[in-house]
Amino acid sequence: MTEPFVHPYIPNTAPETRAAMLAAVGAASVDEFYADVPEALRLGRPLDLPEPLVAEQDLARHVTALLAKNVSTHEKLSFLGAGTYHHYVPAVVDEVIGRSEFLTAYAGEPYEDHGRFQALFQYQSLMAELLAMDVVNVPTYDGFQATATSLSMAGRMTGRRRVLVASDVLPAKLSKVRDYVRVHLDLEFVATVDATADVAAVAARLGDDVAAVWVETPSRTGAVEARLQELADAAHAVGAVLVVGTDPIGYGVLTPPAEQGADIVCGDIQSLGLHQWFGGAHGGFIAVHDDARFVMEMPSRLFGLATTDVPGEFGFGDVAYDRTSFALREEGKEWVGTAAALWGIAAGVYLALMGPQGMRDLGEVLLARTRYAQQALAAIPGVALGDGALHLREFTIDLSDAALTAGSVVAALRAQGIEPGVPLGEHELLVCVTEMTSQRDIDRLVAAVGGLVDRAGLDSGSALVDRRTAGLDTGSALLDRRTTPTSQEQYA
Amino acid sequence: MTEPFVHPYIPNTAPETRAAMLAAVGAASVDEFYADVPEALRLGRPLDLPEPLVAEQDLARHVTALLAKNVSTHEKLSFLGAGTYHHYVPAVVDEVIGRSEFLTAYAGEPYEDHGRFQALFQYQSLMAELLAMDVVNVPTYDGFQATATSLSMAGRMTGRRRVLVASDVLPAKLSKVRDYVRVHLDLEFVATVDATADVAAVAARLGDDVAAVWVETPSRTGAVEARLQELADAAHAVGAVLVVGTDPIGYGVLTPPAEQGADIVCGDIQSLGLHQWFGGAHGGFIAVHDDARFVMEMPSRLFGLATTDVPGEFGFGDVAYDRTSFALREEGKEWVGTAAALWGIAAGVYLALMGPQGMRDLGEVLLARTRYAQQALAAIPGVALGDGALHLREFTIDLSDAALTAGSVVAALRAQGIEPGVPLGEHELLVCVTEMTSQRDIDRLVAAVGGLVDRAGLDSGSALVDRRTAGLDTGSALLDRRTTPTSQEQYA
Amino acid sequence: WDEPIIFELSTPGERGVLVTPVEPGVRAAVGDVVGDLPDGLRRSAPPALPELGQMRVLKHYLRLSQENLGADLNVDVGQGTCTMKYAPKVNDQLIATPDLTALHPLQDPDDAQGVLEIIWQTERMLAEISGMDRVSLHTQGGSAAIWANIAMIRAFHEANGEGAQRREVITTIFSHPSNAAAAKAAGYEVITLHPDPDGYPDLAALRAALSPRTAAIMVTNPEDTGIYNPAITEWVDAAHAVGALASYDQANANGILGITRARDAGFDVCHFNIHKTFGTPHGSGGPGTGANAVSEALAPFLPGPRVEREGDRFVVREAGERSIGSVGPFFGVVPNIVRAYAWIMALGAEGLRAVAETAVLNNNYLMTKVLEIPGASAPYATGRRRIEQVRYSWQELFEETGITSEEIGVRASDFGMHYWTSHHPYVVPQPFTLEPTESYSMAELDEYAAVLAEIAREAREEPETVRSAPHRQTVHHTHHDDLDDPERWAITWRAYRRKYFGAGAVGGAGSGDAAADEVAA
Amino acid sequence: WDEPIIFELSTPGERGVLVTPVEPGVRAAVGDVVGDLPDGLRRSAPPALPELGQMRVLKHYLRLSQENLGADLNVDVGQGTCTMKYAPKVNDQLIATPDLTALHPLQDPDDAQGVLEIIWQTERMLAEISGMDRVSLHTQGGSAAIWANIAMIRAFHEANGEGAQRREVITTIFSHPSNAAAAKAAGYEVITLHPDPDGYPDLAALRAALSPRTAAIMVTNPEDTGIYNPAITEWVDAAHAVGALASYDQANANGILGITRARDAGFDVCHFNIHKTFGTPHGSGGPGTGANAVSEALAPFLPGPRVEREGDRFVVREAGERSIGSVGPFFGVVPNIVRAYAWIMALGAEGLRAVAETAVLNNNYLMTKVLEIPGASAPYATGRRRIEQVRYSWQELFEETGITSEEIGVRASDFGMHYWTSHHPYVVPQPFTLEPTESYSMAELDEYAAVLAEIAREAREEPETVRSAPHRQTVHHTHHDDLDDPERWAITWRAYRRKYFGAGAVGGAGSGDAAADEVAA
Repeated sequence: MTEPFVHPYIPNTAPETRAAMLAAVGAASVDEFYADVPEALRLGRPLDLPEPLVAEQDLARHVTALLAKNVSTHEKLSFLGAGTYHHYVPAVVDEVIGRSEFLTAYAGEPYEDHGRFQALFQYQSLMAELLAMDVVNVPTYDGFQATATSLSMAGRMTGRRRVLVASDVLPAKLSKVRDYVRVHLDLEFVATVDATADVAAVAARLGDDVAAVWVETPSRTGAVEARLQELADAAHAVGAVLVVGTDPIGYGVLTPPAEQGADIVCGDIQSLGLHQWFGGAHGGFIAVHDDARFVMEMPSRLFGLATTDVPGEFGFGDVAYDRTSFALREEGKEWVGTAAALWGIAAGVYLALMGPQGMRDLGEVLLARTRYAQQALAAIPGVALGDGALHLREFTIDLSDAALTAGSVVAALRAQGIEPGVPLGEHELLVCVTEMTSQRDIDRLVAAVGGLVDRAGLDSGSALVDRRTAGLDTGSALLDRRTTPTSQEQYA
Repeated sequence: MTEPFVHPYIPNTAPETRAAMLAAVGAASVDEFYADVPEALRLGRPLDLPEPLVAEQDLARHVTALLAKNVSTHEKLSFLGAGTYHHYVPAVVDEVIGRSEFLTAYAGEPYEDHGRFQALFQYQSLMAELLAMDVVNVPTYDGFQATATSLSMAGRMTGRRRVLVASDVLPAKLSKVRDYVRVHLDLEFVATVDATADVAAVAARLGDDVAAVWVETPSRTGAVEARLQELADAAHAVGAVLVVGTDPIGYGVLTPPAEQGADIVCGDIQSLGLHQWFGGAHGGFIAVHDDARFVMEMPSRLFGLATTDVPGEFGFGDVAYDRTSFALREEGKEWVGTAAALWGIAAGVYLALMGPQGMRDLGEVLLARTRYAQQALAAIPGVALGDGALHLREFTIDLSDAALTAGSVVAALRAQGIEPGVPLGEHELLVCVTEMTSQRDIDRLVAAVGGLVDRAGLDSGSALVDRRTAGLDTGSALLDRRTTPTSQEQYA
Repeated sequence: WDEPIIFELSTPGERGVLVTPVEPGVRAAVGDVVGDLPDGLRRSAPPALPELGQMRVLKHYLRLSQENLGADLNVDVGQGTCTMKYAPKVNDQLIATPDLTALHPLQDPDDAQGVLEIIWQTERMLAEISGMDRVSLHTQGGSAAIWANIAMIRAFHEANGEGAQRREVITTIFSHPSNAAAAKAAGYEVITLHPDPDGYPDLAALRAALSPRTAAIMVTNPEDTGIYNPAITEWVDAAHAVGALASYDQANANGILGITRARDAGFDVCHFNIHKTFGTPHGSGGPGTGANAVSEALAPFLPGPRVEREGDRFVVREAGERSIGSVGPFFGVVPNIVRAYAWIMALGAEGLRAVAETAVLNNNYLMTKVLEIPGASAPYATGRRRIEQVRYSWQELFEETGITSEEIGVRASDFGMHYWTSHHPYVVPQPFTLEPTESYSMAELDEYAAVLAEIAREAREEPETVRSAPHRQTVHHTHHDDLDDPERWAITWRAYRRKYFGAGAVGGAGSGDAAADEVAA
Repeated sequence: WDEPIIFELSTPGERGVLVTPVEPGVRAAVGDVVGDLPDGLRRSAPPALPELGQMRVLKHYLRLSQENLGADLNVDVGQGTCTMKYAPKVNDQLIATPDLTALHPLQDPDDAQGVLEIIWQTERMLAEISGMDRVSLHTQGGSAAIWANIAMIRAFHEANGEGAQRREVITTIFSHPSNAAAAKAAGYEVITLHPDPDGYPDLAALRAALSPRTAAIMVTNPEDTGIYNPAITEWVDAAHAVGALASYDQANANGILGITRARDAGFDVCHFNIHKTFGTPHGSGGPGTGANAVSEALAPFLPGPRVEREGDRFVVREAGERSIGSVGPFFGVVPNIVRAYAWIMALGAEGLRAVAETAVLNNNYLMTKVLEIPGASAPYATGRRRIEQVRYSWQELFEETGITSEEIGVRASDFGMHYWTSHHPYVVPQPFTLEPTESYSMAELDEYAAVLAEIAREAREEPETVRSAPHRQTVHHTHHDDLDDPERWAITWRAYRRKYFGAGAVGGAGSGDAAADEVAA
């Protein structure tokens, strides 16, 4: 630190400049500017903060040393998913979003920020192709928010309160959605069968008071919903909206929900070119058909093409800006603010690099590796798959017959440098593979789990329990206390 | 790999495009383009190279894993210098030279590459202030080349062959310089006294056949030359040129050689904002006064200010372009080609960030830490400083009285995670400290060396040897066989 | 550059990046997984994404970047309320380590001690800065933090059995509109107060509006006018007197860091926009990060999961029974949290105070310069100092020349400067809001004021120059009328092609073919 | 932007970055080290470096960057002979790890196994690509590698006792000028051969020039005309017949990778420009990297230190007795070596061949397009294919319009394209050299050709537009006459101020004061 205090981030701490500026405004000291802050509210002492590291080299050494305490998935073999996924991020993606021009821009107008408008319009357009839908928003915060907003849109459009939740939903996502919509909507849970929607049960509970049917595909356990069109038809028959929460990663090979009747498709773009970032890099998309009834309910910004004074030139601007809370405050649809634009640019670059063939190849690798991991793990005596559905990227294994708890497997494998997955129940483990998980990596997991099973068998014999009921339910209750679908808090 | 072979780096491997282009030029296959390559010279088989990693994710995993085998100076405590130094690189430096516009440009003209011309003109200008000289080149390869060229310039200007080497020179640098100049110049070594020039001995050997006196400050051992002006006066008295090789890092506090009579000042810019890069990031500067006799002997490009059609506007261009080998081939001065421009831009950004006060503060830290390390190490019984000169950043310690070889100290301390320095002789160790080496780091080294000394004392008693002769000479011979100043290979 | 839309650059067969192949061993075990997909689940036509080589994608986006005006490039004082300050490059560099980018949030907490410590420490530092007891960094932006404020308030009243009774939220017109919008989204009726004639928040109006129906007051201070409410304690006390909570939108905290604190004025809950006040880059519109700071009474309602310290270790605890739950995935926008930590650590207490003091010095200096421009004015609180920003008006200039603030903003872009025009509601006529923060030098502020003065001169002497701007941008005057017409708006390339050329009405093949056509043409 | 010279932006007292303070413990031990400096060693006035806050430095250089045309941004086929290809971003990202940037070359080799393996492997791969036995990656650019070639040749002849006898080096006029320059610097007399009327290297001329005085032939193939010397084996044999060595400048290797190899034609030594052929970025003019590949006979003369493999470990060996020693510090330009390794590994044998084939396809395609432009021609070897580049001529256009190639090059910059004009010696009149490499798509080559066609049209129809270019650049037509006059050239800001304003004739204070004056003004 220098005396007087001069800091590289604050040029006008230079003493001569500070004096000149005070003179120019006719103030004796900066204290004058705080005339309106009552004396009683003045802090009157320095903030009690750690000693600063004003020299950049000292700051860098400190922060680097702190972060070096982490042990990342480069060093540990990870089969963790559950909302944040380890996909490869092409270098060009990081290069583009690291550009000062994108990284440090904010809310400029279409002229000086033409590049930002075009990049985000392209993001919308590229996502639209992947999803086969005509309207995609500038990203909102994350898939949680996108889903909460999508359901809210359905509520506003239909004027109804009931929402049928047809899939297994990530508990944290459910937590967010419920607290967000509970004033306006009532969530009702329809238990899944073999990990996907019980279409008959959903149909049975549909009525003209249902705002939306909410499907997640892949679901919390990675199960791909096979009967989306039937759900759509049933929902539409009573005027309800089919809201599909999804991860777009598979749509190079899988039929997009829009082609199976979905009205609103929403989810997260973290898989499309964003690092894991300890779960701190998510963006939410909401896609709808080009139907003003839907579009006008979207709270996010939508960038659109416009003509200019030069024939043939594309300009950009906000579509239906007056929808937004910028314009309407509490009369607007929810709100709009700083959200996740940079991640949208990243996802756009990702899709442009991947192209149709890249997304197809990726989808195939994911399906193949998922299936391979399922087969190899299920081949271990005492290990079974949690269900018979088609899975993409994630699936569960049931360890009941191996007399192993999911927690004990996690603890044992962590000691071997492996994060084998996320426990969902006492004996149920959610395993995730991506294109970053090679055959050799999977084989390593299988060998490690196999080793545990052998040892468990030796230690305890086999204490057989019903592997599909007790374990699962206990576990869910254990982990997701606040989100189990038993009590519907309602707001009077 | 895809079939047919399509690669992201080679757009026209797309089959349709390739076919269309062949059709457009009227060729049946690419083979036609090689009509002039005799059949006997065709390889006729695929190159025998490792299986490629065409998927970027596979390449990244492979290279990252290879580099992760390295254990860097972030993890080891390093007192290594000897030509490559561990200084802090401000983040803005890396940001600027990482910009695609600078990183991937090359040889554009002053219009479309205005930024490059200005950035390098500024580098020249910033270095010029630090060195207090009016002319600085666009960087050449490294300090080795800069020194070799500076001596060659002196030879061309004077038409003489003798060069008096008044300082201790880094062996590798001497190796380069000697092989480079030996056709035109004869190097004669004048032994140093207490690590700096023996001014009387140099003066005694001066004559009107001497092209240059070559001084290094800081020298190979980090000694700062205190009698530069006397050397300059003596050289100038016989019409010889004073060439000073230096590291510019200290000139925030030290008098620059130009103010002590130096005619050509040269050296390396690695210390100014470049990472260590395993010794792979060096750039050479040559600075002279604004005297056409000197300037016209410089082989490098020199960017200069020029007026434009707009009054008050600065343009840029090559000064005296027709000096260069681009224009004159073998009639030019040595040659010019791709050298180290990006590192010059980096050094310019570094100096702009540091400013006068930053360079002063840095110089002070370096002097203080050097002195502190010298004192603390010399306080260990049996450890002595190699000489009594003023040192900047590097100095030697003599371990003879501690009955330790430099090599054994290195081996022992490496096992403790410390690189204590570079052995110069059997008992002589070259130790380097920078602003990255904190007091605590130095104390750790001192404690470790002290521990070795204690143990050595216990193990062997004290086998005293003359600590300033035998050890030193043996060591030099050992390490620098090809560069000892005994035989002057001359070219007939 | 006049860079085409990326679909126009597509060439069949080109590849931008390749995916790792399925290993033969996997292939042998699983067979043709795509072919084996059940009917209806296998995509019939590939998505019509463009096909480009890697360098062309890079070049495209680099060129687009050069058509953008980042805060690093201009004197970005025109985005008032947005606190466009220097986001230090060292922080971007520090977070780029795989030790952070490749960390999964569900890894063993023992393998995440570094990031957990940073989250915990940042919360503690923000607690000290706000005077509050507990802090959460979960939210993803300022408005999301406002949402969390009202969600906690709602949960608090519900926990006290007053959920049904307290149905109103009071805010002011110069508080950020998200306070009103979030309260509405949470089910509240919103009462908006206008200032007194001097522009100060109207305490009498507040007292009139407060009642046992009030759930909370949600106010910004200083407001977007740069005016600090000197009666803020009385506002909070009045709210408390009727059993309401007081929520402080600290989006405009940049001028008061280390000067005064939310809790000291009695607030129960407040939030910071980390991406504004604490120096993280704005990312073309996010990700941001919000911090919610609360009193002990509200602590149980904070979002989860929480990072807690146990001895020398940091552990993760699921949120408690009364928590509002997850407001987003995991721990919040981690890259920004680490940046904010580094920013605070680079400055310390003395530095934060220098930030605040310099921000207000810069603002009052710029105000002096701007008010010297004929036609510019600063409504309200005439002659008084402002904190960190000022909402100005071009009303006088407009009356004289007919040139609007929006037109001046567009023209400013020709000088490499700009200001944003979103100042809804237009209470101040022809508004523009300048917030110079602490990051700009005196010379840069002079330069900005000189640009405005020059445009004001043009407005008088050559108004057509202003009206027909921009003149030096990639694009030209853009027709925004299409954008409000559902029949004509084009939110994606596929919609554009369908609506304007009838291509690819359903499915993906249409625009891909079209792109191919253009290349072939 | 019209960004000032950085000295003009200086404001006294501002700081860009701070240095770590001297610890109290160190201070107590050493006292005032600056004050204690001996007389004459303490600098009297601080260097007149500018004083700027960090963001202003950043902004300045970002703006300068935007005034630059990197290969990533344009269709960079105009820098013929320079092989401007795509330098993959992933390679820049991979080398940025502290595992490489923070590695010291004198660390324990056990702590450098990764980088040593990469150096060794890259040498082996280049040995296979060239057919040679041993490779060194020490040199810092193409010309440096040429220097190493001649230095090894010199050492070889000296070792054989023929140093005094062999005093001549033979090269061709279309080989890179550094072959002549480096030979001269090494003390040789240089004989330069001109091509036969068809532009092919003249074997008869070579035979006439060869003698026992010849140390080496140093030739490029294909030459800078893009013409491959079909008699290359005869050239090498003829050199060998008189005891001379044959040195192959492979700067133009991009079109023949995997097609034909240096050793197979009998060469003793060759070099590659790694930054050209192997995809490392050009860095605004370096750092480059050269590879020297030699036959077993020349291996002892390679520079040192050498990386060698012992079992599974990689070790460092000092160069042997006959080595030319160090040509630069340590192991060469390590960041580029790692990039080149990654580039080769991304492509493999099939990929390298695709590089070569596509480069020649692109070149012959572009030649077809260019030769359709009236006024453009490709001298020599009329009607024949070229390898990877073509030296064209605007002579016909010049005769018709008076517009020079240099003027056309400047005008091209207005279209975001350019070509460089250094084609000394001007054997081809009004030359321009285009080398499209493998990196550009057909559409981009069409675009480039269309720009040239448009300028040729302008040259005929509105020549003043071309003559007065540039029109769309930051700077305008620049007067280069000052730059050749020692009284007026200004190579640094301090020299400029001294010569034009008499400021700061000696020492540093002058321009600093001047900068301060400007800010105060």
